[in-house]
This record gives sequence, C-alpha cells and structure tokens, in this order.
Amino acid sequence: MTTTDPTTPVLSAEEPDTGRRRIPGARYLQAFRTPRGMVAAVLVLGLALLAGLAPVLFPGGYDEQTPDALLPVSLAHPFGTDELGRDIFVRSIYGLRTDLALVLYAVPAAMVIGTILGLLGAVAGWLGTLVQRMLDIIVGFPGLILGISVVLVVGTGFWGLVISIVLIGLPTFGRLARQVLLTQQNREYVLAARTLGIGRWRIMVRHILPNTLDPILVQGSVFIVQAVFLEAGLSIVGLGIQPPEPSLGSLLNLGMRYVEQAPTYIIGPIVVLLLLALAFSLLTDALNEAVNRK
Amino acid sequence: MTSTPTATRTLIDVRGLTVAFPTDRGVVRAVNDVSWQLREGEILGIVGESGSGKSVTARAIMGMLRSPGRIDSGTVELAGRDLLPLGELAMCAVRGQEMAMVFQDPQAALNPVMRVGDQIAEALLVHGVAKETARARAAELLAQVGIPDVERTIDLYPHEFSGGMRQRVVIAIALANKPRLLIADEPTTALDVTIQAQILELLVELRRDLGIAIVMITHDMGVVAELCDRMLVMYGGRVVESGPVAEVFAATRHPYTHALLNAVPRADAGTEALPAIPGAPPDPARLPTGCAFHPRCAVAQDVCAAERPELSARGDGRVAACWVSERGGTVTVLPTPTVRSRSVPASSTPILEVTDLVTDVGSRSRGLFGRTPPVYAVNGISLQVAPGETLGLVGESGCGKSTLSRTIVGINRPASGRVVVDGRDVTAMDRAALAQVTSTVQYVFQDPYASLNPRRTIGQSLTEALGVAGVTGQAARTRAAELMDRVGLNRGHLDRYPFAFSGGQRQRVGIARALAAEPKMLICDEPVSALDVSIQAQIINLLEDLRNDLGLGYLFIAHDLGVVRHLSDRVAVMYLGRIVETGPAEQVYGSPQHPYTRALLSSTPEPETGARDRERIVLFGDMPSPANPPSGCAFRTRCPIGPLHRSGREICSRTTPELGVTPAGQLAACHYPGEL
Amino acid sequence: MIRFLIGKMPSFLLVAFVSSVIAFVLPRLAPGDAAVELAGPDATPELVEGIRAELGLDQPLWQQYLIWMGGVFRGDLGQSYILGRPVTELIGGRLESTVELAVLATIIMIVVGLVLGVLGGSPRSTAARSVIDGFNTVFLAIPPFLTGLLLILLLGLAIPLLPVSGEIALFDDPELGIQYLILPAVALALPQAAVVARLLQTSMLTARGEDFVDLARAKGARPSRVTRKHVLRNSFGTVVVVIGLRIGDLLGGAIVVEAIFARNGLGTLAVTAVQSRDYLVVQALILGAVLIAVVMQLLSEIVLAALDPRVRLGG
Amino acid sequence: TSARNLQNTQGERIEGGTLTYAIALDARPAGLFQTLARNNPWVENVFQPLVRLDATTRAVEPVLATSVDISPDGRTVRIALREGVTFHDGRPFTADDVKFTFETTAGKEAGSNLGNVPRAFTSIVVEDPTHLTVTADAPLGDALFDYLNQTPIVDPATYDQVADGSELNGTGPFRFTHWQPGAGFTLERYDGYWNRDAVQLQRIEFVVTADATALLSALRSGRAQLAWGLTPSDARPYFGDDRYTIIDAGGTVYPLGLDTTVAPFDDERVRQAVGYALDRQRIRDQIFAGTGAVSSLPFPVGAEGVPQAQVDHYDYDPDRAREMIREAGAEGARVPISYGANPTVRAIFEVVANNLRAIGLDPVGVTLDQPTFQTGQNQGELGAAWISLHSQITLAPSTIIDSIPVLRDGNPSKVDSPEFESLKAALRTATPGSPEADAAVAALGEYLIDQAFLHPVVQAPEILVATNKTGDVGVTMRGVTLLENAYVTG
Ligand SMILES: Nc1ncnc2c1ncn2[C@@H]1O[C@H](COP(=O)(O)OP(=O)(O)OP(=O)(O)O)[C@@H](O)[C@H]1O
Ligand SMILES: Nc1ncnc2c1ncn2[C@@H]1O[C@H](COP(=O)(O)OP(=O)(O)OP(=O)(O)O)[C@@H](O)[C@H]1O
Ligand SMILES: [Mg+2]
Ligand SMILES: [Mg+2]
Repeated sequence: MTTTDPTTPVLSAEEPDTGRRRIPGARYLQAFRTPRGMVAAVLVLGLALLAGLAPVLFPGGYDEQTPDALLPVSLAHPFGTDELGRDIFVRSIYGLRTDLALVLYAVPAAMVIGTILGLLGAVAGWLGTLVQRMLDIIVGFPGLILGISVVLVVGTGFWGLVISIVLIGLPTFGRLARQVLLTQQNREYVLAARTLGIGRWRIMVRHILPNTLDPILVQGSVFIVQAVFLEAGLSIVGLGIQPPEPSLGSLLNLGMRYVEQAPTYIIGPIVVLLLLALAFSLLTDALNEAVNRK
Repeated sequence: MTSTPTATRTLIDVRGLTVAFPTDRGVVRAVNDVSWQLREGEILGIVGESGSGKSVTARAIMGMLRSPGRIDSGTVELAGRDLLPLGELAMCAVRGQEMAMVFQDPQAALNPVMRVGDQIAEALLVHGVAKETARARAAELLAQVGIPDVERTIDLYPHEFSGGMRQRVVIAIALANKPRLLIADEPTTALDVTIQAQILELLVELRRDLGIAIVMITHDMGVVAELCDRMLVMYGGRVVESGPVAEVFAATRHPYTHALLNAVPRADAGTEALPAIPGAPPDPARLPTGCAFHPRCAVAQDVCAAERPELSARGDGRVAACWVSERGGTVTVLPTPTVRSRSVPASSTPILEVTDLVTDVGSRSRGLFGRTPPVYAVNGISLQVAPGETLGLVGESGCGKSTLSRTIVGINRPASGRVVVDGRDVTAMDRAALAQVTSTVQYVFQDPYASLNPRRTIGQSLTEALGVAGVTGQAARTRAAELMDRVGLNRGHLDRYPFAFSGGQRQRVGIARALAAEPKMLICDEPVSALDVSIQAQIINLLEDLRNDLGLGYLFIAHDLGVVRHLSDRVAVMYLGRIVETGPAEQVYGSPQHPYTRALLSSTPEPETGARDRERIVLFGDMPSPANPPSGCAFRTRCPIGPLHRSGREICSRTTPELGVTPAGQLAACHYPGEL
Repeated sequence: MIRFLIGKMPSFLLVAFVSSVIAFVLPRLAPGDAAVELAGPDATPELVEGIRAELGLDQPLWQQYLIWMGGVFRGDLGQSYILGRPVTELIGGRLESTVELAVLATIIMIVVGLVLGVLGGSPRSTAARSVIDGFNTVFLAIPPFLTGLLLILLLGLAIPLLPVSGEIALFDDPELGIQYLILPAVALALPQAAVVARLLQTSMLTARGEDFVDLARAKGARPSRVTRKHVLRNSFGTVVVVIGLRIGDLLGGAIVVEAIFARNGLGTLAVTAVQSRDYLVVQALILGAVLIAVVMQLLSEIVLAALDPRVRLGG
Repeated sequence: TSARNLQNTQGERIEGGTLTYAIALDARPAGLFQTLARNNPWVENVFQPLVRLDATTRAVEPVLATSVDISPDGRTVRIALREGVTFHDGRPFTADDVKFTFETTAGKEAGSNLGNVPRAFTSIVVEDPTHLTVTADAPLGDALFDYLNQTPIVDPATYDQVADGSELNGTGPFRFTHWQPGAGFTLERYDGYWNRDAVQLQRIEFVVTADATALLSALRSGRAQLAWGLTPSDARPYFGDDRYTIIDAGGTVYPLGLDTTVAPFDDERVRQAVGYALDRQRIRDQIFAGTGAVSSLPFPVGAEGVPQAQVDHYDYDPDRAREMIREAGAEGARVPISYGANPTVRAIFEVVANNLRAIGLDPVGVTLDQPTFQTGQNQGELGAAWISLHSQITLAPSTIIDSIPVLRDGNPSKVDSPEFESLKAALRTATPGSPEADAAVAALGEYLIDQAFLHPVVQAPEILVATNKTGDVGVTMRGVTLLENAYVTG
C-alpha cells in the first residue's frame, strides 16, 4: 500500500461539517429556511394552534345557540352568526379543528397503507401487479362517487370520512411507492447490496424505504389539502360530518342555503379553507425544494 | 492526412475570455482569461480534465451559455467580427451559418419527435433556404456523412438510428450551411472505439475536402495526437499550455500536460505502475492560490503556491504557464514507479469457472398472453479465473459484458450453462449458492455515483457489507477503518455522505465495500471508464496493489484496450454475446488473430504523434442487436475479410466458428484466423 | 392500432369485470334498499317485503348480478327501481346537461392550461413569471367547488353578471344556456387548467435543458422557432396524458359543481340514486365512469403514439 | 272552492298561457296512492278524487262524486258520481273505475297509508254507471273522508302503466306528457274536461330544481311563476315582498319520539322533562321563519275536540326539566337521536340536542340516510330517540292514529298498552263531530301528554311561492296544488 497518496477530499477544511452525518429529519427542517417555507410554517403552526386551542379560546363550544340568527358581520361576530344564532367564526375554528383531526388520522393511514401496498411488489412480482390493477380500478371510480358509496356503507360522520379519504388516497401513494420501488430496484446501489448478499428485507428497509420517504412525504402534504377538500365535497352533498359538530365542509353546506341572505356565512369557512390550502401548498413547495436539494 | 495547414488567415481569435457563473457558493470563474487563435483549415484540440472549462469556452463562443453564466470580459472575433456584442437575433444568423457545433451525446442531441431529414433541413430553412432545396440538400448531406440508403433513412426518426449514425446526422446538421468553423465538444466520448474511428475519419475528410477549421474538445490525448494540428491544455479554467501537437508531445513545458500524457495506460506498454496524478481536479469555486496545479504537481516550488504564473512563450509557437519551465527547470519528472512484487500463481484451481453460459434478457411476460421472444445477451461463454490472476474482458458497448458479470453474481438468471465458484456449482443460484457466490466473488460497479446509497454514510455502507460477512459491532468499526486505510482514504471520513466525495474517492469506497466480505475475486465492471485519466490511473494502481497483496483474482471488464492490457494476464474479446478471441495478453495484443480484435486495436488512438500514419482498419456499421443476431459468424456483417469483402466465404454466414487454437497460440473463433 | 386495441382487450375486460362487480356490490352493502324507498315514508313492513319480491331484490346476489350483466350485453341497463323507467332513458335525459358542462369545461381547461403553460414555459420576465406562477399556485390549491362558491359570491352576488343557479339546455336557448353554463364550467375547469399549465410548464422547462434544444440553437434557429418546433413538440406528450387523466377528474368534480350550481346532471342523478338505493342507476353510472376513464386512457395512448414516434402501440 | 287564494296579481291575464312551475322533487307516479309530498304539485291536476275536504272546516266538497251518503250506523255508504266525466283517452268515467280504485288501494302494493279504510269494506256494489254502494262491518268514521279526499281515481285499463309514468290516464283538467325523469314534465290542457270552461292555462311546465337557491332564482328571473319545495326559512327574504305571494300548502308535523323501553326514556319523568326542555318557539322562529304552530299533541292545531290546555301543556321550562331529570337520576344519560338526512330535520335536531344538553342529558346525533331511516321507522326500530316528519298533519285525529307510523301499531316508541289501544279504538268508532268523539280525542290527548313518548316539535306549513305574474292558484287541505283555475299574466 504505497503508491496511492492519500487524496484530498473534495471538501476543504473550511467546511468541515457539510459532509458529516446529520440528525435524521434535519433535511426536512431545511424546508423552513426559505421565505416561502417560513410563511408555510407560520401558517400551518398558526392554524394548528388555533384549532388545538379552540376549546380554551372559545370555552362556550361550537353549539352556543342564541336567538340572534343570521346576524351580519360585526366585531363581536367577525363572520356573523348562523341560522341558529351561533357565531360562525367560532364554528369555523372548530370546523378547522375537525378537519385537522380528520387529516391527522386519514393522511398518515393512507400514506402508510398505500406505501405498503405499493411495496408489495418487492415480495412477489405478481402481487405487485395485482395490487396495481386494483388501485387502477379505484382510480377509475370518480372520487366522490366512491366516497359517497363508502360513506353509505360505513355510515356518515367522522370515521366514514376517514375511511373514504384513505381509500381515495391509496392509489396515489401506492403508485408512487411502486414507482420508487421499480426505479430503486434497478439502482446500482441496490444491486450492489444484492451482490453483497444483503437480504431482501434489509434492502427494503435500509435502501428502498428511505427513498420512498421523500416523495411520499411531499405527496402527503399535497394530500392533506385534497383530504380537506374531499371532506368538504362530501359534506356539500350532505354526507360528511354530521351536526352539531362543524366541519369546514358542513359549514359550507349549511351556509350555501343562505348565500343570498347572509353571504358572510360561507365567506368565513371559505377564508379558513383557503388559508389551509395555501398553508399546505406552500409547505408542499418548500418540502419539495428541500428534498430535491442535494 | 495533412499535418501542415495550407491556409494561414486567422479565422477565429479568442482573447481574454472570462466566463463567470454566479452561484450560491459564490461566483465561479469557469473560464478565466482564455486566449487562442485558429487559422482556417486547422484543427485545434482542447484537452483537460473534467470541469476545466472546455465546454464553457465552446458555449461562450457560440453565445449559448447556460444560465446563470455570463461573459465577464474578452473578445471573440470570427473572421474579424467581434461576436460578443451581437444580440440574440444577430447571433442566430451567425450560428449554423458561419460556425457550427457538435455535441457530446448523440442520444440527446437530436429532437426525438422530428424526422432526421427535417432536422437537417431546418438548419437550412432558418437561414433562408427554400423548402425543396433544403430537403434535397439534406439528402446530399446525409450521403456525405456516410449514411447509407438515404432515400429511406431521411424519413426516419432519431431513435431508429444507432449512436454512430446519430452523431453523423449531428455532423451533417453542422455542415449544412458550409460553416467555416466547427466546434466539436467531445463528439466521440460516448461512442465505442470502432465508431469513434469512423467519426474521426469523417472529420479528417471534411477538413480535407471542405477546408473547415475544427475545434476539437476532448479529454483523450490519443484523439489529439491523431487528429489535431495544435493543442491547448486547460486546467482550472485557464490555459496552462498550448502549441503544435507534435512539439508538445515531444517535450511538454507544463507538468500537468506531462502528467496527463503519462497517466494513460497504453495498449503496447508494459505493466509497471502508472504514474498517476495525485489528488483530484480542483473545485472551480475554490481554486488553489498561485498556480492552480501546484498541490498536485511533482515539481512544485514555493513560488508556485504564492504567485500565479502567466502564459509565456517557450519557442516553436508554444506557450506555457509554469514557473518551473519558465526558469528552465524540467517538468518531465515522474514519480518513481514502485517495483511490484507479483507472484502469479502457477496453476491453482480456478475460483471462477464458467462453462457455456447463456443468459436471456428478453423474455418477460407480456400482459396476459405470450412472452416476448428471448434475447441472448450472453450466448455460450466459457472462461475461468484463477487466484491472483486477471482476466480482461473487452468488447464494444452492448456486447454483453455486464450481462455476463451480472449473471455470475446472480443478478441475472442463467438460461443454460454452468457457473462454478470456488469449486462449487452455483448455477441454480438458490440461497445457498448465492451465499457461496457473495462470500467469494464481489462486484465493483462502473458508476461511482450510482453505486453508493446517497442517504447512507460511507461508514454505514461499509458496516452493512461487513455485517453480511459476520463482522459486527466494534469489530466492524475497526475493520471499516482498516478498509478505508486499505483503499487510501482518510479513516476520519467514515461518517461522511457520498456526495462529499469525488468520483475517484467513491470508487475507492466501492472497492472497500467489495473487500469487506474478504472475497477471493473481484468482478470489476468498467470501474474506471467514468473517471478522468488522472484518477483512472490512481484506481488502476489501487486495484493492482490489492491484487498483488491479497492474491485476488479479477474479472476486469473495460472497453479501453489500454487499461485492459495494463492490468490483465489473459484477455478475452467479446462480440455479440460470444468470446471471439482469448489468450495471454501479450499474444492477443501482439498478434491478434480475429479480425475483430485486430480492428479494435487499430481503432484505438494512441497518444503518440508518430502513430498517425499507421494503417488503420475502420469497421463500418454498428454491432447488430442481440435480439436478431446474424446467422453463422456474428461478426460477418462488419468483417473486413468476411463474405461482404471476400467472395466465396459463404461458410461465414452458414457456420458459427468455434473457439479454436490458432497458430499464434491463443484461441480465436474465426474461419480465417490471423488473415488480417 | 387494431393490434394494439386487441392487445389491450384482456386487461380492459378484466378492469370492466372487476368494476362491474364493485359497482354491483358496493351500493348493496349499505343498509336499506330500493324497496324501502319505494314503499314511502309511512309504509308497513309487509308492503316493503312485497315490493322487494316484485323487484326481484329477494333473489340471491349472484343471480341478480347475472341478470344485470345479461341485460348490459344486450344494451339493456335495466329499469330504475325507483322511477320505473329504463336506466338508459334516465341517463339519456340527464346526459345533455353534464355533457354540455364537461365539454365546455374541457375546452376551457385545455385552452387556459395551454396558454398559461406556454407562457410559463417560455423565457419571460420574472414579473410575468411570478404572475403566472401565482395564478397556478392559487388554482392548483383551490378545488372546483371553492372556485364555484367564489365565483358565485363574486359574479353572482357582488357584481351580478351571470346566473348562479339552475340551468337551461344549450339547445333550447343557446344565449341563455351559455350564461348558465359559464360559471360552473369555469369553476370546474380552472383547477384542472392549473394542473395542465403547471405540467406543461415543467416539461417545457425540462425540454429546454435538453441537448437537442442546444443543437437547434446552434443551427441558428430563432427563439420562437426553438420554442415551437422543439420545446413544445416534446412537451405535448406529457400534456396529452395529463389531459386524458384530468377529464376523468373533471367528471368527478362535476358532482359537487352540479350540486352547487343546482344543475340537473348525471352527478346529481348519481347522488340521488345512491341515496335512494336505485342500484341499477348507480351501477350503470359507475360502470360508465370507469369505462370512460379507461377509454380516455386508451385515447391518450393513441394520441401519444401519434405525437411521439418513439412510443409504439405495442401489446 | 277549497283552494285558498290570497294572491296579489299584476298584469293582463293571458288566455291559454303557459305556467312554469319549479319543483324541488320530481314526480313519482309509482307512489300515486302514497300521498307523497313530491306528487302534490301535479297529481290532482291529472287525477281527481271523489271529494275534497275544506282546508279549515273539513266540509266535504264534491269533485267526481256529487254526493256521499253515510247511513246512520256508519256502515253503509252510497256514492253518486258526476255525469259527463271522461278520462283523457276519451272513455267515460263510471262506477266501475271507482270500484277498481277502491280494490286497488286495499291491496298492500298500492302503499296507501289509509289502506285500512278500503280493507274494511265488506262489499262494493256497482248499481249503475253513476252509483255505487260500499258496506263495512264497523262504522266508517272521519277516516273515510280522509281516504276519499286523498285517493285519486284511476283508469283500470291503463293502471299497470302508471308506475313508470308511461300512461297517466286521469279525469283531471290536464294531461301528463313529456316526462323526463329528474328533469321535469309537462301538463297539457285536456279539452274533454268536464269543467273545461274554468280552465285558463294551456300548458304547465314542471322544472325540477332541487336547490333552494335555484328555485328562488328561477322565480326572481321570471323563468318560473310558481315554486314548490322551499322551506319558510329559504323563502324568508320574500315574506312581505309584494311581488311574491307565499301560499300555505298543507302541513307537516316534526315529532321527537322516544322509545319507552330504552333507558333513560323508560322513566316517565324523563320523557316529560324532554317535553319541557324543547324550545319550540325558537325552532319555529329560526327554522321556520316564524311560520307554523307549536303544540304538545300530534293533532292539527284547531282540530275539533282538542283542548287548548293540552296543546299548550309542554311550555318551555328548562329549569323544571332539569329538576325532573335530576329527580329521575338521568343526568348525563347518553341519548342517541336518529334522524333522516334532510336539512330541516337536521336543523331541528341541532336545537333539540342543544335543549337536551341544557337539561343535563347527553344527546348524540345519528344521521341516517332516507332509506335507512325509513327502514327503521317501518320496523319500529329507531333507537332511544328520533326526529321524524309526517306530512298528514291535516288529517283528522281519528285518521292520524292509524296513519302515521309513530302512533299506529308497531310504533317505534313500543307503546302498545291496552289503555292506548282502547283509547284509539274509542276514537275510531266515535261518530265524527259527536260529543263522544270530542271526549275520545281529549282522553287520547291526555294519555299522550301523560306518557310523553311523542313530542311534536312544530307543525309547519308547506309553502308555495308564487310571483305576481300568476293568479288563482289553488291548494287543497293536504297541500296539493290545484291549477284548474290558475292563470298567468303578461
Ligand atoms: N450552468 C452552470 N452553473 C454553474 N456552474 C457551471 C455551469 N456550467 C458550468 N459550470 C462550471 O463550469 C465548470 C467548467 O465546466 P465545463 O462544462 O466547461 O467543463 P468541461 O471541461 O467541459 O468538463 P467535462 O469534461 O466534464 O465536460 C464546471 O466545473 C462548473 O463548476
Ligand atoms: N434487461 C434487458 N432487457 C433487454 N435487453 C437487455 C437487457 N439488459 C441488457 N440487454 C441487452 O443485452 C445486450 C448486452 O447488454 P450489456 O449491458 O451486457 O452490454 P455491455 O457489454 O455491458 O455494454 P456497455 O459497454 O454499454 O456496458 C445489449 O444489447 C442490451 O441492449
Ligand atoms: Mg464538457
Ligand atoms: Mg456494461
């Protein structure tokens, strides 16, 4: 071992840390370094706090009925009151709370189940193909029809929505995971691991799964918005969250009846929905950027 | 071949060209104060390692810098007119009309959804030629660049062309308006030597027939030696030496040029260690002070680190930027090659024995019904490798080299034949067999970037490999550090991610990982073809050391005959899934018996100006697809002594020749061995 | 082409079969059935039983399925349990409304998507680009129903330009009909247009980085020609595929948009049919939707093959 | 006429005009005898009953029958039919058609909610084309007239084509044509109508417009002159606007029912407490825009023999209710309340839940889609509590007890005590209008109040909204639209 000189690393001494091992997940924190990411973080955190603290901020709850129905916008009622004299602002915040709770269950479930389904192809080729065909069929169904049918079978309300959202989300994640699987399986470092004699399972967990993480996470962020919109869509046709518990969609459903008498009724929930959509779209972009930065 | 240009007028004059890329790591001066001239009908070779600014120079001249590049200073005068102040539309009139460019990758350079004829015609249309004339001229051009059957091929799409034909089309496009200057940016790097020889021959003809001046960008000293009149060596964005090719090759005036020339292994050279250039090319964002080359320079002095040398004349129309040569010092000192102790084992039992191996890469189920027909990428190959021995495997791209090696390690399934590893039949490739294979045979991949998981640290990659070999915990950490030492890496870098390493360093990691299982044999699938010459030499040396120290057997795959020659004890030449010639390296290289081997050898450009006038055998056409191989001898469609050239040789199309002992001693599969 | 279609047959049939089973089973998993709905709110249990027998809903499921499929092959989708009318006639009656909406929305989607995509994918000032990006981001984030509600608030109530609710068939009164159609079609199309635009933009930007664009510039082709002949031509493939997929999405979105704008289309029919357990109608609609999706996919493959010579219509 | 018409009409009356009628739900001919609300806008313009009852006085008015004579023992009825009446296909209307209709409605498949009336007939004898006699074992009380009032006479020859709407052959002033299920249909004037001269309109176009906003905009834009299916709160902005007329069209009762066998409602005190807990007035104001009536009983407010004290019995008194709940030890009891997915019912549920929470119960909503809810209702299984709706509130108490599922045998409250049965039987057999009848109503009312298993929340009117471009729109007691005399103006 004499001829080869120790080579200078590409990194020079002034920058000792960039190439070092970092805390896991730190990559994702990069997302919040950009202005766009910061706005996203502030919005998401703000909305989450508002939703989380709703019972503290508005101890009266979402069902404080008063005789003052359909009041216009005022300081006391920033979005006015509804047909039963409840404050729409308070109800919108509680609706946000419902939606976020829904997302909290449905999106991770869809992500995890979808990813597992997508990766099943690694167990046996035919299994993967079969799963994909099934997912194709789910995709063929118009989302809302599927949602409606599911809701009818499992019943309306929170869990019905969770199940339909998960079901509708499965194909996206399943296909994505499979795509990653197929590309990763032919990556040289996976082949390298195979020639080293590393077991399938270990390759899956150590090499393929981490690579699915990025796209699945980004897609998850996209799907959060979609999930909220699915809730709203199902609620608008009357199959979503049931009263008196508010959700953003069910508020819209109720408010649409009063769109002429009291337009502010729907403006409130719309504003919250838009903020939510904006927050998570920005988050998606920021995450995407962070993930694709090498 | 003309070596003295007849015309003397200066066609293009580049002065003080400086190109900067503002990036988030600061402004990168990719090209710094570069000046050169080119006379009509001359060929200028620009060489340098990756990142030295060759392509950026070319693009700057064409006015096609990629964003965020900008030209900070300098002039580019084409036939007396300064191009840099011209606006985009004015440049449109110049581009294609007065100067044209050929790009590196013929796969990507043609618009996939446009017929090749239209793409050639477009070059004329945009300069005001009428439609019908354009098409007629396109056909003419296609014929001129040597595309057969123009009537039909003019209406094909690029994907229906082979790589070499595509590069011809690109050249045809460049020639469309009879420009006076052609800039070719590594036009043959992506091609096989046989195809490279075709393209180079075409360029020489063009210069001779049309008097076009050519700027040939390359990193291959052999191409420069065979083609160019003058050469320019770039390093870290600057010109470090330039002058007439013959003079520079005879006696370099810059240690970099010298090192570059010597790091190339030659098909005809001996087996002593290569004089590698230590270290890696500099990061253009962080160039060393003084002479950018001084950290890697064998003759560097104190002044080299302190002050940057200017280009200055060295006589014979040469300039160089080196303090040492400026002061009359000698730059041709090489690191003393170590004498290698090599114990080639007598004839121990082979570690790997492959018999009549056939691999089908085509068959897969298609929908519910039917399968696609089989494609035998490996079609009856037998070989063996003994401990401490290197078997070199050469052949054009697509001939089945990788498929063969992948089949041996169990990535592909053999369709028939036998694989014996360390005395055990592993053809079945079941769990036990695979365990046997992985503990004995390890694989070094071609692409150092793709073969390491970017999300795992080097240490993790190594310990994972060690884990399979049963080394875990503290022992694994110690062993990983030892492996790092073994391959010449800093053991402190174990916790770094691959992106922090250069290509050469990654390849070292790849080798370390392969060594983790303490194999008896390595299969190296083109381990150096993605690397710059200087780095390539380092890796070759490392492999050689490992072999000698550990007594490893190598199956060494490459398409560079020089590299194979340098390393191998025995050589096998592959063509279309079969071995056409095999034997001891000296014999195969010294007196090739198969016409294909002969052609390969003669196509390889040698970095020696004296070799220019040797007789060269240029194969025409491309290798057929393994999906429908020719009957009989697979090589007959391109064979210079085959039925297409010699009448009465029907046997070539009827009977597949078997490997047989030739008069020279080695085995060759040819009906007329040694004729060429 | 024929070969291609024949090659696609098995997987097409498989998808159709599985979809038909799902379409058949799904609504039946829900409690209650058409007989209950038919019997009316104040019916007695015996009445419901009687109606169930009359409709054949007391037969085993597989038998009902076979009867249905048998009909489908003869072009007879059966009779609505609730309305007693042939399902084909029911769907036919609502088809015009949805087709008008879908066609106009598709046109808007394609036009707006292409225009914005090309603008965004061409070299342009940063200001113009951020306007386009802003538009895309907003409409990507907002689903059809929200766009619809915002349009209602803005153009229906704040500046009452267009009617916000109800419909008039285009063939009955083109002038009025189009007024009723504009808002829902725009609401339906904009989010999808943003998707198309975003994709076209990225694929144009990717294409712009390709070597062949450099070669085209090196020929001396002007920027506009480079964009048209090289960048755009190579970006259309992705766009075609996306448009194919988006049309399916558009039909899904139509359900809510129809609800918001009070249009009597297939979406509304689907919702009421599901709610009243009018199985045969639901089944026909689901099957139709799946078939449309499959056909759209085939179509986009064919168009793709026409656009890109590398793509072969193989089995 | 029985129709109430208080319209404020402007403009010149157009001879033979076309009226456009926007309706929230499409026709369902298959439910011809089921008194479906969705058939109300058109059914009696095509098919006609034998008699109609006055909306307020319940006085019998002749339609296809010129007289209905009941024997003193109430068991024999002789019906004389109008002469010169023809079906839309031109065939003369006869007593056989009436007999066929009676027999059909006695069958279960017809789904008549008053099918028990014709089932009680022991014989139907056609004397001549214009006379028939019906006999029964038991006295035929008020229920007979409710039955005759809501039962359209059909043509035996084409009856099997009624269900799918392909042939609706009635005797009314208009013929049913051009049905596009889900989208609408058209009525054309029948020139052979027996009272042809009274008919003003040439054509009525029904446009299905499911959405309230769309219904309103159809009226506002003048595309429709008449709208059915708006709730009072939808139409609230039109109250008091003289360009529109709000027409009362029958009524619906929305009761909160309790299952007497399920805790905590197996305790009478809890059920009564619920009665006091309901803020009926606020429901009426907020959900029904102040229209409708509140009553503690499921009988029409103002029905004969119902004491005012009983109507007012359950006054809003949350404190008292809370106290009663505490006494019964039912604080915090979980109460699932099921209801069908209908915006109005849902709104009622929200207030009811709020009210119950205020008195210490823990209500949770169980939303069921319409078929599921109806299944439960028909099987008498709706859980501990539910909110239903019944549109027969204009029927006589003696008819209601056998008509609405929450009172009749097998009701979901599971009330089947002998006392309840005998009280119902007494009411059934009492001669209408007699003192015994009044006493029977009062006794039953007393029982209902005491047992407190059914708390009518509101009796709300259905409404029609008409623009001032139309006039003389009639409405029957049950809320059926009569357009025989209606006209449009230019
Ligand atoms: N678009 C760009 N943005 C930033 N830096 C760039 C860009 N293009 C080139 N560079 C810089 O310019 C340097 C020189 O690049 P160039 O492509 O000219 O090298 P080269 O000599 O052609 O190398 P190779 O042999 O790999 O083709 C690169 O190292 C890079 O740092
Ligand atoms: N999975 C596959 N499917 C179809 N054809 C394949 C597959 N793998 C390899 N081939 C074909 O088999 C032939 C041999 O491929 P292989 O990669 O072994 O060549 P190679 O000699 O390693 O070439 P290179 O020098 O380019 O690496 C090629 O023609 C290739 O097209
Ligand atoms: Mg380059
Ligand atoms: Mg290879």
